[in-house]
Amino acid sequence: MKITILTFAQTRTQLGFGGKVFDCEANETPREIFRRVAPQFDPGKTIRVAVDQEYADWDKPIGNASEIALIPPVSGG
Amino acid sequence: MKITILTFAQTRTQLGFGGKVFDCEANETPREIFRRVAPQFDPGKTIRVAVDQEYADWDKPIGNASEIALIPPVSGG
Amino acid sequence: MKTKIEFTHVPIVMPPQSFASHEIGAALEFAGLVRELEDGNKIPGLHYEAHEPMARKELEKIFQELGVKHPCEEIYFSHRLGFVPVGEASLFIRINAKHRQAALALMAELIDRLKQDVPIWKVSQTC
Amino acid sequence: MKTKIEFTHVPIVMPPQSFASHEIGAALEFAGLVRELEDGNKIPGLHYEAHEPMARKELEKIFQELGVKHPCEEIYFSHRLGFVPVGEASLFIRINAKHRQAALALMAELIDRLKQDVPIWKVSQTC
Repeated sequence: MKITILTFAQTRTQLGFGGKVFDCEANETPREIFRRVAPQFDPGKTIRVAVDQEYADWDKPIGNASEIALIPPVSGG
Repeated sequence: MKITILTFAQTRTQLGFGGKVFDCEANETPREIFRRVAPQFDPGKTIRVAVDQEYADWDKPIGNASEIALIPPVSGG
Repeated sequence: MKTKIEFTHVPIVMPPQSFASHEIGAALEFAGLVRELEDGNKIPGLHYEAHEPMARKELEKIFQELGVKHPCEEIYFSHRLGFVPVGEASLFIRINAKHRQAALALMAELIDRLKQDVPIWKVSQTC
Repeated sequence: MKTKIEFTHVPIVMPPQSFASHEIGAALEFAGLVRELEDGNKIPGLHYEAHEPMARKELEKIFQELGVKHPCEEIYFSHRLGFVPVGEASLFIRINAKHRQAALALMAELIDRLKQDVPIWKVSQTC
């Protein structure tokens, strides 16, 4: 299956792309996918992950999701 | 000396005037003045008094003040 | 802190915003409108009256006191007097501040204090 | 509760007020402006970006949640994206409610939640 990965703010700089499509499996977790496609990237404790536009668990399989987004600390307003 | 007495909202209805000048003495308190000029009027616990446009004590002599106002519970806004 | 107080017998017209400095990060405006139901009865509007010079003095005191707790740059305060029809504003307050927290806290406490201590009265039609 | 969310790449223009009912007693508006000093440095403005579809979903969730605690009639929310020069609004929120307390509480909590959970970022010029 295919997954779209979106990055924002400093994570876009860190990963070098804003949005890109990757191959993945339904039983992979966001953490596993990022380890595979961006081995140098460490989400640390401050970067959250959203799966299909909802905050999600780094260690829960993505199922049939079509989008993963990296959500660094937000600063709107 | 002369004192202007101002009334507002329901106190204007109760006393029958909005503003009126009375004779008084510097050692009279607001309570004494109202007892004299409006014997039927009872400020109760909710009506405050202002002397020269500052909230004041019903039982403190007015000194050389020129205005006393009855301040029923306010309801601006 | 720059402050301005107005009482008007005609509909309140908000002055256009003009920010005193580039350090204002929060502009907060409140309008209090006359509602159609007063104690469950339909009304055409409310009459407001004030001891205007005393109201100005009380407001200035409240502004100074609250401005210490919640530093803000500007307060513009306007209250309508006389008859105010349903749906129109009896009160308009604008607060400009560096930070939203101060503006929001000052706004909330200012309206509370207004309703406690500032000699303005609404008088229902039947009075 | 009527809600509307807008993201715009041009200056925010407040829609004119039109009160849904004669039971609205409080109209509260907040504008967040870009300040000249960011971490002590003079800046020409800020760039904003968002995960817009997710931001809309998060905002709707927050509106529903806060609307239960603080019943209000209408929320209009607009956030500017792209470059926002100093002195201009990056954020505009209007809340209309029966009572001021609900409007003020919802405004304060909404902005707090925005800054915690809604995927919008300000990016300083040097990025």
